[in-house]
Amino acid sequence: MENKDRSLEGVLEAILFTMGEAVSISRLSEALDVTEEEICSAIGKLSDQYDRQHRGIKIIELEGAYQMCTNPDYYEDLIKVAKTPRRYTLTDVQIETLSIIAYKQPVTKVEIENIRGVSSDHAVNRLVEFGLVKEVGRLDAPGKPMLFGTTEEFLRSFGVQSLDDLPTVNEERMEEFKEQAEAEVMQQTTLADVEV
Amino acid sequence: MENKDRSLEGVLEAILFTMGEAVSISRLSEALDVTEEEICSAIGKLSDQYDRQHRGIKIIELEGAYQMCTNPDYYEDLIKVAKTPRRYTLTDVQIETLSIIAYKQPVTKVEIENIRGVSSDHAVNRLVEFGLVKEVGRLDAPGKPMLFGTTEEFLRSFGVQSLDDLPTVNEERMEEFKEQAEAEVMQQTTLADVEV
Amino acid sequence: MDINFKLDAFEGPLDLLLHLIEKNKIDIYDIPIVLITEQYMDYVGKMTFDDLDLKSEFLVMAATLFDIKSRMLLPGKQEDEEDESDPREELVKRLLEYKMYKSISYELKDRLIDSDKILYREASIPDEVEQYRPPIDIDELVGDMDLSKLNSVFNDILKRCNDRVDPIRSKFGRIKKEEVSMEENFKFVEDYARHHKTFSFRKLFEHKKSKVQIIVTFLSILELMKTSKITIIQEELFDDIVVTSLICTEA
Repeated sequence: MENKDRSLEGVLEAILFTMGEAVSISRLSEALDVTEEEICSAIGKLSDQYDRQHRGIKIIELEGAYQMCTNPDYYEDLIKVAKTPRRYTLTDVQIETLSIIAYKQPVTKVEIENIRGVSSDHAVNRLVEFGLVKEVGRLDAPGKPMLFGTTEEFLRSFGVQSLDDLPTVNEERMEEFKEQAEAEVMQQTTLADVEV
Repeated sequence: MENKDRSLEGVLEAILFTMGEAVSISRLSEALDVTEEEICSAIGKLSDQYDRQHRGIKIIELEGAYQMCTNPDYYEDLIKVAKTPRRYTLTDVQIETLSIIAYKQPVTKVEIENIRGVSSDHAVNRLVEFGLVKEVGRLDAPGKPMLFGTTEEFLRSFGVQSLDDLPTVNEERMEEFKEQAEAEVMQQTTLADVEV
Repeated sequence: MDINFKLDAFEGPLDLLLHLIEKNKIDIYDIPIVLITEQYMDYVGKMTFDDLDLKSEFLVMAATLFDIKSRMLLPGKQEDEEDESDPREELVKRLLEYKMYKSISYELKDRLIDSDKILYREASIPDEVEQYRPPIDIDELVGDMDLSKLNSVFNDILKRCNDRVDPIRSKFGRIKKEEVSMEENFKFVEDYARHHKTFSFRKLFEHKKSKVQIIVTFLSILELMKTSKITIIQEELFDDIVVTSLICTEA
């Protein structure tokens, strides 16, 4: 590796370019006999360099894996030559269902249904077809219902680096809402007592 | 195109990256509405930059077309990732074949086959490839079949000083088997007499 | 009421309720249940349902609303049970949760649009890499094999090899079709008798190994005895049978 003509950055660039798909940090670390920290640091340097130089390529992180892709800034010019791989169009219902799965995973269809208030069977099935959602196991409960979770394709399609990268602020806010709601509900109850 | 955050080099890089195949200069010129000279000059700059920075990727020209490919300097490292390192161990068939060669050497493929009862051609060839077995001569018989024996590498890896160190096969027991078998044939014959 | 609103655009009862809350600028924590129930029923009444399941889900929510309404109208209940919470609480929780996922889904939708501008590439593994064969590591290859294991493997093979010639064991599971013709064999024995005045029964089997062949030959001998072409003598049990031919043409 410590050849003057070669660098870890170059190696990683060559690998990510060649492989096309997302390559996990652990696989890179193992194959190249370099610590995961060194891999991450080299990828960081490479990424910074790409940004600084307004390169046509960039590296995205997907749940402990790296993948090389085009810089979205060049999209307009890019589609003049390359075809847009229009993967799928998602309906509002599907995106709604997907966001529940993303946050609640692993989750059963019944749980999704309880949150949405309507049957979500069809939406879940379509999401599985699109490769955005997959069966991740079975719940240890009567009937052994299937548990669903999101896929790497989901992370890629939604530009989410990791599940932790999902808009967590909202969830925290949600907790606040709940506490707030409860407090207010208590207050309301008292008021209601008075009113009624 | 003349955005400070974007450059012709970046566009070309993005296009060549995602297309994979070679893209003709004329097509690039037409799609991007830029002269062919400008395309070539931008590709030249990009190429030089790749070379100078010992990048993992490079651009090659093929009859008026450009293609992005992996820098061969990194093939060695690429192999480590692309070729998932498989742990090789001897298969049961190979071990069996090896034991026959070790004990019966020098031995022909036909003899090995007779002992194992199945064709051992492939196994013998693999053992030769592995350097555990080698051709040690030809049998003075029709067709001059090759004779195989074990190599020094075999002795070394099995921790054997010399072939005499090989544990002796229980030839006596083998003889017993044979006699037993013959006795049984006779008995069968007698039984047959009685039955008929 | 906004009649022009796309009535069927609601994904479900929660979606409709959220719409009503927003439309009326109601505090979600203090839903005027009478008003909302009224408006809800109004909407549901105007909706057309292709999907009966969906309709029933809207109706289940209607029942929930009526239940809450009636519970809120019952005075004095809260006094008996101090900890009894607001009948609306459960609904508020569900609405809040649903609202959160709905807002997240908008955010995800934006992300989807953004990431649609990113293109990827297919793997392109160079031939040199594709065709590469790893060098052989003999020690790894040999693994935990050692001489004694190799020896036992060899002994097993020899044993197996023997089993193949063992008449009893080889019969198990291995049925070999043998071309034994009774007629041919009979002719052979008869012919033999024509050319040999006396001969050993055992000698007849010199080149016949299989059980079937032995039986067939024995049957031939019996047949020749029956037709008085030969006589046999056996001195002792298990002794060789001496055959004397009565049809021998040779001196």
